[in-house]
Amino acid sequence: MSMLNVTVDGQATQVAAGSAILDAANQLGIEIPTLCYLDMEKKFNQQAAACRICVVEVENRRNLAPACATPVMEGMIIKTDTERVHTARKIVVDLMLSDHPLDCLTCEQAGSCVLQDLCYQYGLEQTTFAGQRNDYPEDATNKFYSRNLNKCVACRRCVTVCSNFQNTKAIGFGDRGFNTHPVAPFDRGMDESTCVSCGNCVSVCPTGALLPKSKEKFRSWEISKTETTCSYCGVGCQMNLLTKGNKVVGVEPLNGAANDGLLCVKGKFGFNFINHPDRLTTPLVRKDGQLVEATWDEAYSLIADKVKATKAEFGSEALAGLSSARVTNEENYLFQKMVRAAFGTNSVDHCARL
Amino acid sequence: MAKINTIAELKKLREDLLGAAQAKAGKPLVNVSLATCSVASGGRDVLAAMQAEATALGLDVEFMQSGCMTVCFAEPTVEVTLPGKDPVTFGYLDAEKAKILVQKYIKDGELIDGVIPVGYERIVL
Amino acid sequence: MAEKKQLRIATRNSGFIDPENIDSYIAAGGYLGLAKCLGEMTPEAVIDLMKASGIRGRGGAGFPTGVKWGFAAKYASDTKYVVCNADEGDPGAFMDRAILEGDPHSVLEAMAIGAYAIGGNKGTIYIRAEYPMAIDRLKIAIEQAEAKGVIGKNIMGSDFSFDLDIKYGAGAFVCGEETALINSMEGNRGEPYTKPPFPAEAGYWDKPTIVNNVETLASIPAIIVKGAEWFNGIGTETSKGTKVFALAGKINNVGLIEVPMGITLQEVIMEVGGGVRNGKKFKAVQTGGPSGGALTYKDLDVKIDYESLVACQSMMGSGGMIVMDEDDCMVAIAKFFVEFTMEETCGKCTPCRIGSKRIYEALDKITMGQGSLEDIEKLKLLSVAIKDTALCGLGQTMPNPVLSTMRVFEDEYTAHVVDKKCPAGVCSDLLEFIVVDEKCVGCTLCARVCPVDCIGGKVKEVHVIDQAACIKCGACLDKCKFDAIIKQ
Amino acid sequence: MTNSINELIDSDVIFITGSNTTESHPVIGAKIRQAKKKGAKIIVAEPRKIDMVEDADVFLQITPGTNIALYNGIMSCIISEGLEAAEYIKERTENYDALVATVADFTPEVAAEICGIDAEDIKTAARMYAEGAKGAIVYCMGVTQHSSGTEGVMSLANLALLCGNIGIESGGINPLRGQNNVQGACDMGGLPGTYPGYQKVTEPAVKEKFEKAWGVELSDKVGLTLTEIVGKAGHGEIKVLYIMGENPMVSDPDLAHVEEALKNTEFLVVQDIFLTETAQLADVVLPAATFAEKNGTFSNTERRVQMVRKAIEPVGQCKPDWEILMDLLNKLGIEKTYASPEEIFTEISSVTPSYGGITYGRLEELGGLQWPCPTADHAGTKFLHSGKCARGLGLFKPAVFKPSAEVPCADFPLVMTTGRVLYHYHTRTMTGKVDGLNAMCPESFVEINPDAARKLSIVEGDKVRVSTRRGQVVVTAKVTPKLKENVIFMPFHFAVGAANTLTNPVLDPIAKIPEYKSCAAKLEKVAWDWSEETDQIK
Repeated sequence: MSMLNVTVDGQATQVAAGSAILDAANQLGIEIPTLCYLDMEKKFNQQAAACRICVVEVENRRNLAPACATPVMEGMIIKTDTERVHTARKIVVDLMLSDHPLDCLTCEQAGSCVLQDLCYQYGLEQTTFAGQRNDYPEDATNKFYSRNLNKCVACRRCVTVCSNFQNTKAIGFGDRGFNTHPVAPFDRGMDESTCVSCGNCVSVCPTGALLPKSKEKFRSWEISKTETTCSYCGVGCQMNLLTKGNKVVGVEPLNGAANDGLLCVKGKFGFNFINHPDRLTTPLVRKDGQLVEATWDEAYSLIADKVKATKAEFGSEALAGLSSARVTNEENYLFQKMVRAAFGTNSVDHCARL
Repeated sequence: MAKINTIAELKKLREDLLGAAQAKAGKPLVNVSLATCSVASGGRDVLAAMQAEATALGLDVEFMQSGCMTVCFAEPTVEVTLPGKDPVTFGYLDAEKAKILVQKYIKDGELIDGVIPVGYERIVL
Repeated sequence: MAEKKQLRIATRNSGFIDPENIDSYIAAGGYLGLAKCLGEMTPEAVIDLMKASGIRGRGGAGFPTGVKWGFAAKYASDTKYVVCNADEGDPGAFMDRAILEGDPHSVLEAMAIGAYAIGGNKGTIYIRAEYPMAIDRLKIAIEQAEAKGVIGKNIMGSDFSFDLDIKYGAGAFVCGEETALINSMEGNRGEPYTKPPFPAEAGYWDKPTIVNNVETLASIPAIIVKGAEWFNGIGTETSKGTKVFALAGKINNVGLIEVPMGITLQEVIMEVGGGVRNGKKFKAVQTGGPSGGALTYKDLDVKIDYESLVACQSMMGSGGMIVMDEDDCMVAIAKFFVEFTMEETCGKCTPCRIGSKRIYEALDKITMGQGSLEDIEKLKLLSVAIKDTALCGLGQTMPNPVLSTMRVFEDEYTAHVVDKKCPAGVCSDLLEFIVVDEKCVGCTLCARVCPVDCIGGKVKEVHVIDQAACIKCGACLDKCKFDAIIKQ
Repeated sequence: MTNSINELIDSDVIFITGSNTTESHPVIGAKIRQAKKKGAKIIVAEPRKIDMVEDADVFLQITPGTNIALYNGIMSCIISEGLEAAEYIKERTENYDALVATVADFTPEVAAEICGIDAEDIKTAARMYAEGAKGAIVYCMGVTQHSSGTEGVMSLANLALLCGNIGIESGGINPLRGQNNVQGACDMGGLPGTYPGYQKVTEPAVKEKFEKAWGVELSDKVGLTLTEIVGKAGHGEIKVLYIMGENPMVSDPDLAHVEEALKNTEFLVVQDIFLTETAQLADVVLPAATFAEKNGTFSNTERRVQMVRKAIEPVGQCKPDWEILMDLLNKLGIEKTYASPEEIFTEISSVTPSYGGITYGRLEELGGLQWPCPTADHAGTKFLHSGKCARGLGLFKPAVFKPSAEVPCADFPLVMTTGRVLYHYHTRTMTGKVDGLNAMCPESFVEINPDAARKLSIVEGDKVRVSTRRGQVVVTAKVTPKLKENVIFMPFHFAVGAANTLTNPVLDPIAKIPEYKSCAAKLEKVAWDWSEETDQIK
């Protein structure tokens, strides 16, 4: 791959041809703010380049260039930290803020809202462009997430992920000009669209416009994140479990090798079973036909005694075990080890066939 | 419509067409501007009126329609070429004035009001 | 119009030939350009000729056409497209429509030439559906051209084939932007995407595509036939050939003109255009459409070419020229044009979507007398930022009406915010209708027409207008027979 | 999968058969659609007009149970038109002549007749698959869950070999594993005939290795399969049955029989996270931790081993399954203890060659590794059989079409098939506890073609009784043109209105997979009040 020489803020570097200015800056550890930029897009020229927060100065270019979607060229001289850039970015944030409610105190997204971060970065407590604001009714017709377009900054990430990656194409953009906003067909509720509730739009939304319908109230800074593998189908999607205290309160996709930032409805929203009140919490043993609570020791002894007795009386082939396609490799390993080594039989199977 | 199969045929066709036009040059040619704007301002009425008047007067006039003559301020406009004379463009017409145009200029060569001076040079290929 | 200031190249046939008869076009030298290309020139030679002619895109941006073709020729592809941009959207501009209605074959011929030059064989005309007559005549032209074999398979016995179709736009201004146009042609929402890659590399259906404006195309057969040097000899150093303008507004000779580049504004307005209507004083002319800018009475000596117009905060655009006289308020004019772009922006990028709204709101505030000097400063800052950050040409030029009017008429802005007056007497919120005591005879006519009954006074006594209640409708002014009511 | 999920995006042609990908493996469905966008051709062979059909260039709406006829028809067309990869066949395969002989009679016309489709469509599909330079086959339970399931898979392998698609990037045959760690459960020896890493229990050297590693004597006799275990439990031959994280009371065929069997088991231990239908029959129930409450690894459908990490403490007295199993092993005299799953994994790597080079350290660093990964410096295997097949030459194993064990008859005139819905997962142990998912799909149903419905006076939402030779259930009718007139479909997730009350327990003789995907059924409209008796009917 051919390499190109570029200079960013006075630092010379080499980047691969086909890289965007943003890549060159990142390579040098120079931070450029982004909002609409979707790192799922493998081709930079598919970026929406709509928010214009990542604009930078490029020598000999008339206007500012979006760093996320402008390919580097040989000898390009880029400046990311000039008065002109700073002013332009601040005005862009200011404009976004001018069509956005100032309800950060109660907004679920507070703390993980890109617009909020940008306002902080550029020192905007409130907009200097007071004017008309869009006013849309909230759409709560989807069972898993709600949509509040008043908080939408029209970055298009939701539409891009739905159309280019999930490929459900449930949403697009409606209206023009100041009223441009994401819509389900005919601007009806999400429930009347082809939406499959994968929630990938929710995951990529930079503001509080798309929020999971959560049972738990939490602020983003109360959350711990744990990288793990989804426990539903065999795709092996990588995701973060969001936990507050000892409760799983949300899921966000990761760029795993198999899922590349996507999840499905079950992976994204199907986590409430974990802390469900119906969970088994103690061992149960059957006494007089009824299952009653018992201690681990009781349960273990009962099983061990029965296994030993049966083995002694009927031989190992009277014992069998069904392992599980649901538990870990380590557990499957121990299970078959138990059946083979302790029960003494190879009668171990699981539901691979079902 | 016969297909043009070679470049030579195209050139030949052009010669033939120019010849045919030459042959028609013996009678008055009326070119009525009929673009959207001309039609909107009454160009079709003007054409109809002129055709009717020419028929009524028993004049042998060749009519053609063309597109925009670019003088919107004077629509409807008509360009009249009398045999042996330079074309003259008349503007600000209506059905009534069009009749007069036939009666006076086409029949008798007598200019009427509304002549649009030619303010351009035109490239001819 | 004593002198012949106009030179008709793009409009050479419009008004002279029968657009519904291909023979009429052929008699006027039609398809000779294509024949010359096919018979005597390699595709490279055609591109070289185009480059040498110096012709630049007439749709607005002024990109050299030959260079654009050269790019598209460079990329290897099984399919390449020639697209005719007939999505004329500037209010008051209609030169494309005139050409399509008066000389459709010249566009078809040029598209075939373009396809030959870039190594393509498909063409599409993207035309707004609001042009039914142009569409009809294009359809007839395509039908006849196919029947004659000047488009289609193996044109005039050569190896070159070229097919054409028509796609209809729904009248979105932004679809005149080439990437938005391509999106629209593909059935997507008509909004631009970021360049590069340019359409010449990956355009319509991701294939190399050249998008040329109607007027550009209409000039091309003439350039081919008459040669690069002939065309190159017309115009200025950087801007060659002629430009068609649509004169509109307060000018005597409303209509299309085609003038050589480099002509002065003075010549266009006063000579070709016949001067300002009703003997009023010329104040400014909006060029470049709603996102262009105003050239003013101070710019009368400016030579019209691409660079000079940009230097005046305006642009060539597609060629609309809207003339304003002393009765026009420049703030109101800027507001009018910004309102248009505000309505027409696709809403994709932040600066254009929200910025246009905020500019409009600020201008509206100023015209209502509620603005401050600070607002004017903010307006400037915002305008500059939008030009710097917007995604496409529409957004980048949208603040031009503000910046260009401020350039010369900042005093008018100041008058609106400081004196709360509209010097041109246009902004109704800043007007007062006043009875001139000396002239009023107390006829009561004004009081009787006043829709809000805010004029008091007895018969034969001087009347008085209650300013607090007046809605500035002007009915009293029109009614008064004694010129006793004035607005100021 | 022989290949990796993301390789699909660069395939030229993807043949999807027996997989409702967008509902069962939604993210892979999305990837296939990305491939479509990049220009891949899509062929879908399915009894139902599933969502993926929208993206299909060819849709072959076959009757359930006719897969092999279709594949043979496709191969016959490819061979007769000379579209096979002759060079590849010569160099990398054997037994080709047998394949040619077997499929010779199976012209597209013959196949079309059996499958209930148009012969021209078979030809189009055949050409499309053969002409794509990189052709991937994606399949799922729609292929395997038949009495001839193994032959169905072999038949697909024949097709892939025929066109040189094994051992190339973006090609291959790619079964989509239904459960998060079904791959791992197999890899780890959760099978009666193999130790971890598919090492045969009958192999003396293997047995010796494990005896040494575990310090006990082991059996060299292949054990019983799940269906056999359940069968023997019912007859009292299995006295102690230990079930971990499975719910055969919903998932197994012929549920009435399963229930009887489990009730007959003398001592039943169930280890699960909820009191499932199966756990309710147990003598001892052990509360296990969910995936969020423990560490470990899962192996996904593309053989990628990835980390599972503990996010919260186990609720109540729950324990991770590995802890429970370790405790029991200790109680049963296997003294070894493990401080963490990582220590177990180290033991796994030491006895499992294909996992030999995988460590927690590498997984943390790389995010995942695809086995085979025999050594610590091995980068893992993106696609299998590169250069040559694992066994040397790719073996053509021709398969002859056999009808399903049960075909429609006068009493049971319809073909019933089963499958998943997007909003549920297996026996709903987890998804049944999520309100939104339940709201999207609250109850069992049967899909029926509009013409068939009209003849039976059934309208959308009617309660209908579905019966087979095994039993009957009353469920809600969904009238949909997705199905052909003689086919009905039921989701298998529900315990109430359970599809598996009806399914045929007949097994594929080789893989012992029940024939879930095809049995003969009957449909009747029932009066509304029957709905209350659904449970009793079950």
